Amino acid sequence: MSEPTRGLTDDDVDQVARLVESLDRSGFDFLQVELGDLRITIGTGSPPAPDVATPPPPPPVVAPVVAPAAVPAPVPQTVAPPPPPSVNAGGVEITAPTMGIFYARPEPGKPPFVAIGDVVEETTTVALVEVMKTFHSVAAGVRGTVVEVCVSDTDFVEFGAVLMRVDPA
Amino acid sequence: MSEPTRGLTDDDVDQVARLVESLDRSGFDFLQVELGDLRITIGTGSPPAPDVATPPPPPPVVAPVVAPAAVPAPVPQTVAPPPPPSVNAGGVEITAPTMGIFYARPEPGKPPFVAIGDVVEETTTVALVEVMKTFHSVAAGVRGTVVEVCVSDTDFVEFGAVLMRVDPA
Amino acid sequence: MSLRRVLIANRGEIAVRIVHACRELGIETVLAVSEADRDSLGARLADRAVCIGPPRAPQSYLDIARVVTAAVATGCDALHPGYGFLSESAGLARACVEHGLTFVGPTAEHLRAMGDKISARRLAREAGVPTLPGSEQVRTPEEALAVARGVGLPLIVKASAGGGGRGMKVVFDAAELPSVLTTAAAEAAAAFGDPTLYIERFVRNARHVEVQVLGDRYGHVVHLGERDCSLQRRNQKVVEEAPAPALPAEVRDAQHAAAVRLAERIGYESAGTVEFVLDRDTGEFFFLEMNTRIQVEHPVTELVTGIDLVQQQLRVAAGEPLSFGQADVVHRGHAIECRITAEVPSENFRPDAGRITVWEPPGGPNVRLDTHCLPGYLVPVFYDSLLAKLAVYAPTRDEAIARARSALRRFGIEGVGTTVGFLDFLVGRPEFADATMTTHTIADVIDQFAPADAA
Amino acid sequence: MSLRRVLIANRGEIAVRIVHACRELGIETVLAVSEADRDSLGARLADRAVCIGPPRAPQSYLDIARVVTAAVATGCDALHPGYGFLSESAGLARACVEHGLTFVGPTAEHLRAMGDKISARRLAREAGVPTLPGSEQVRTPEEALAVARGVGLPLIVKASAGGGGRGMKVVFDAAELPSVLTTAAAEAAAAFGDPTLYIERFVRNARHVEVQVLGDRYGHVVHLGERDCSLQRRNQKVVEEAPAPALPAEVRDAQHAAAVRLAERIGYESAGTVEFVLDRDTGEFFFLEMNTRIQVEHPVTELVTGIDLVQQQLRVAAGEPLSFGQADVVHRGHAIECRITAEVPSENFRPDAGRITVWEPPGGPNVRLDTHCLPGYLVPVFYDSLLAKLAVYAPTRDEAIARARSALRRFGIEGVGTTVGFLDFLVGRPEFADATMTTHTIADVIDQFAPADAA
Repeated sequence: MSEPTRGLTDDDVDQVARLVESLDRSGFDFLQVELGDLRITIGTGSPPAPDVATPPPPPPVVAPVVAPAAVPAPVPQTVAPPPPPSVNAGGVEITAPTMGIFYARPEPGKPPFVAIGDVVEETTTVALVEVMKTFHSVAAGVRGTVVEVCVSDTDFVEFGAVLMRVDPA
Repeated sequence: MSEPTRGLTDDDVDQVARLVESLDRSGFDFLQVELGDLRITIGTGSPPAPDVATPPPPPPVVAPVVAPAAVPAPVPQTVAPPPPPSVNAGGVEITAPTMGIFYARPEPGKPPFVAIGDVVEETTTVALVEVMKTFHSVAAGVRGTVVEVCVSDTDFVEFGAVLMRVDPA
Repeated sequence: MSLRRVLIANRGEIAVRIVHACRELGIETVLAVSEADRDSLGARLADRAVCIGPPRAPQSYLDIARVVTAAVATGCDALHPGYGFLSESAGLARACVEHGLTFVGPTAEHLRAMGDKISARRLAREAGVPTLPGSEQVRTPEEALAVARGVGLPLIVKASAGGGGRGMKVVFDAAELPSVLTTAAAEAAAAFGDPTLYIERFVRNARHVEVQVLGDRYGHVVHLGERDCSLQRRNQKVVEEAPAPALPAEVRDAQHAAAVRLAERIGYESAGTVEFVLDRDTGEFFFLEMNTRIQVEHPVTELVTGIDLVQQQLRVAAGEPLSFGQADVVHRGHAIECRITAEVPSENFRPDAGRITVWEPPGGPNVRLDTHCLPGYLVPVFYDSLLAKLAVYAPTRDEAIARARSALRRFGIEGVGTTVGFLDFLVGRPEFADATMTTHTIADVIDQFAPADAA
Repeated sequence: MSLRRVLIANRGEIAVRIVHACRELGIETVLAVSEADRDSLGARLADRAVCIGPPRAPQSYLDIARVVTAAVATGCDALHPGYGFLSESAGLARACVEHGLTFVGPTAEHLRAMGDKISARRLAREAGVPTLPGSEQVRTPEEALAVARGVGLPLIVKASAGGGGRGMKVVFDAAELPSVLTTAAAEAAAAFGDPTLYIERFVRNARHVEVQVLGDRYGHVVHLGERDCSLQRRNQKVVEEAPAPALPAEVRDAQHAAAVRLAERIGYESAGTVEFVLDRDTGEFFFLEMNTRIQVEHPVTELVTGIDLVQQQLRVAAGEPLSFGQADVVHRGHAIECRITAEVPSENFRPDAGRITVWEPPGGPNVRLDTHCLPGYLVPVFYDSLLAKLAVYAPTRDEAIARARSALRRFGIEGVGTTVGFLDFLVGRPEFADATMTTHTIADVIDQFAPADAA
């Protein structure tokens, strides 16, 4: 997913995101930046005619906002359908299917559902998210190896927040 | 200006964002910047075709606003210092040293001070501008040939309005 | 002010309005946003925004569990529901209490009692407020026909769980009654989860006049005068004004007194509105329903009284007694509000969405704009089409009309279709100028509106 | 409205204010701009802007010939001078009449009579309005010493052509009088082209209270209540409010009556302000001067009366009689205005210029902002440093103070230094809270202001 020279770093993505926001605040339809071998195109509607050899622009990324929360006892009750996995710099993201309280473990004192380095299948439950005593189990949605857990146990997560990243098999 | 491979720095993004904002505040539809290997395009609607050798779009010109006015008899009274001549696409501009009523002739029925094709010296009086019975004579401020008279006799001209253009000798 | 941090469970202009009210009182704000509203003006103005779900309201703005969880998780001590969405949900008010949150509104019991329109009619009658001739719950065609004989025709069949103009059917011929009853019950069950119906006399030539009340938890109730909201399209208010023009003083006073009587009798707390229908042919007025929340049209009352209703809601919710009495309420001048929506009048008011490319509101003092729009704002497809409320104030009604029309004509909006030109047409109608408008005026004159003429 | 097109001979926030007033009345606007103001907000909002000269005011905003020529050449039928610049120029008013233009203000004779402060004192006395013990023109040190013996010390030497706090010197010791007289005359000659001086008693502990009047050409005069403008820095108003707090009813009534008496006696037309000094030690009040134009601080009066003063000026100038009488003026609530200037409090209020990079005004109803600033606006070096007038309304003075402070704290401005933090400090002072402020309060407390503490 990245060429020999260098990939998109976090900083690159931040910068692109800032450009996206800048364009979004403006009344314009598109923005193109070319700098050396870097070329960025952002826009509305159909993308501008690809000049010569333009790679597709990277999708803008919105980072999750995470905050601490109160800790009720987790009692799994319902199963949410797994969100469609999205590929990103750091692997495939597993995002919160609902806003709520993130639980890394099935019960206090038990080991977590998954840890970094664990191999998961699409249907592996990797966490729970609770909304007022209703628990949504989060399936990995992808096969691969967990490379990052982005949220701490019992954190409050917003809808769509990135919970984990998986290096797909 | 840039080494072979580099990403977008904070400064780069700041600069582009400023361009977006600047264009957004303006009345224009697009902006292109090319500098060495840097190329920036911002715009509305479909982006301009990436012509290889397009001359830059002509800068929009704000034409002086001209309106009819009452016509008192011109009686020269004072002499304004000639404004500094400024060079433009169409030659050196002679601008109004004051807002007022433009007179191309010393008196009604007399021939105009100058006509297209006339040769003028720095000190040649080319017109009068009247503000409530006070007349300011306008000196050419440049040697050359009058190529355009931009204002009609007895037009109201704003301060700084372009009155004539002179092809400098 | 004992409230420290308020979760705002709403969006659009009212979210912005509540943020301003809170900030002035030194209260922090957390705005619950759907994914579609992450970058909204309200989200930028609030101290914090939390994304509670996807764009569709049932999974975000209408989900009690998510809203309450967001409030608790972000350390809020209170929740303001705005209008619409969950604002009149007794379930939300109860959930707030259970989770130690102050609900900025009346009690769950008030919400329940007034949300059930049959119960509301009963309470009004008990408070000596005139109600329309009509029924309790109607179950069978036979019952309905018996009621029709007493009430007379035309009549109106209403869903008890409806309100705000929704779930109503007018019947002109008794023969239609059985079939109307069947479809109305089915629709009410589908829309509100409750098929219960009742019947009222239908007033042909009606004005909609409503009285703003404000109560605290210590039993004090004041009214802040009335509003006329007769200009409605399909039972939705379009133009509102305060005070109601050409209202005989005794009718005005009687309406104020009736509204206060009802609020006092039930110990009403927070801002509320008692709605009346005024029969133009007889001069009688009757209770319609009580809205137990801040109203969309509250700015006109604020403009003519100078009292900030949203701040009063917050103060009352914080347990403060009202700081003023009835005699302290000074009514001055006239205010008119126009609801600017993203609808295309020339295409039968089709809701429009898309990016607002030009947004140039009229300026000047005495022109108040409540909005969440900005140049470049993307109007989402998921919610109602209200873009802005343009409210003007002037010493007299004629001046207010002139000011409203001038402001509408100076309003530059491009990118989405809007009702600005239609509102100018409406406010310029002779029926409005001479204050003879009824709730069917818009339907009567709408064909005369030529959108092409609008600027 | 018989006026069709008005030339606005001013700039900044008041130009914007006048554009709004005209547009609401259906009057076209032409804004006369200097080269520095070509791209100003006023220029954008007006129907047309004409560049009348270079940035320096003597060749643009202060040039009667250019202003009148611009009005005639653009087909205007009237001219509004705003405040400052040529607003009180009898010469401009006369030139307008000569060129068939309606001057939006009083007659040249009113401007002349009140512009000459010795003449103004005389007119006030003749109208039975109390004036300070003092003199007619003082020519020699001997005359001045004789006056000093009658008036007592301290006294104040004033330029008859001055006004608005300019051209004044306080004398505490009679021995200083001769030299003060010499320098004051020289300074008056230099500043106003007229060395004429007069003497008045100096009030040590003074409040500045002024009464807004409005007259038409048919002899009707009403007052719109008073304003307190005691918070002044170097004789320039900084914070103004309406009504004046803690004023005994009989003093308030007497001031209103005196102002109306003076305006009626001279047949005053248009908006005007009669300024009084109120002696805190004795409770007496005395005439100071009459301002024959719209005042900077007019918004506070508009907020508490609901009357648009600039529109009233235009109506009166168009020959309309006042549409309301004294009994129709309803005073409600309290308003406070803070003048936000581009000055650096920590550097002895050095005026600042440059580009405003961040401009985020506080929002919400009851917060009125009169301004010509926008994000990206370049504050020119050529004019006064007023950026915006932040005016708030609330039912009570305490609430207005809280609202003003909240609004100031929410005001985000970057790029130039401003007085926002200083204003918050001032409005938060106990002298202001308990309404014991005098015209020397700012001087007394300014050292306690720590700019670093300001947000």
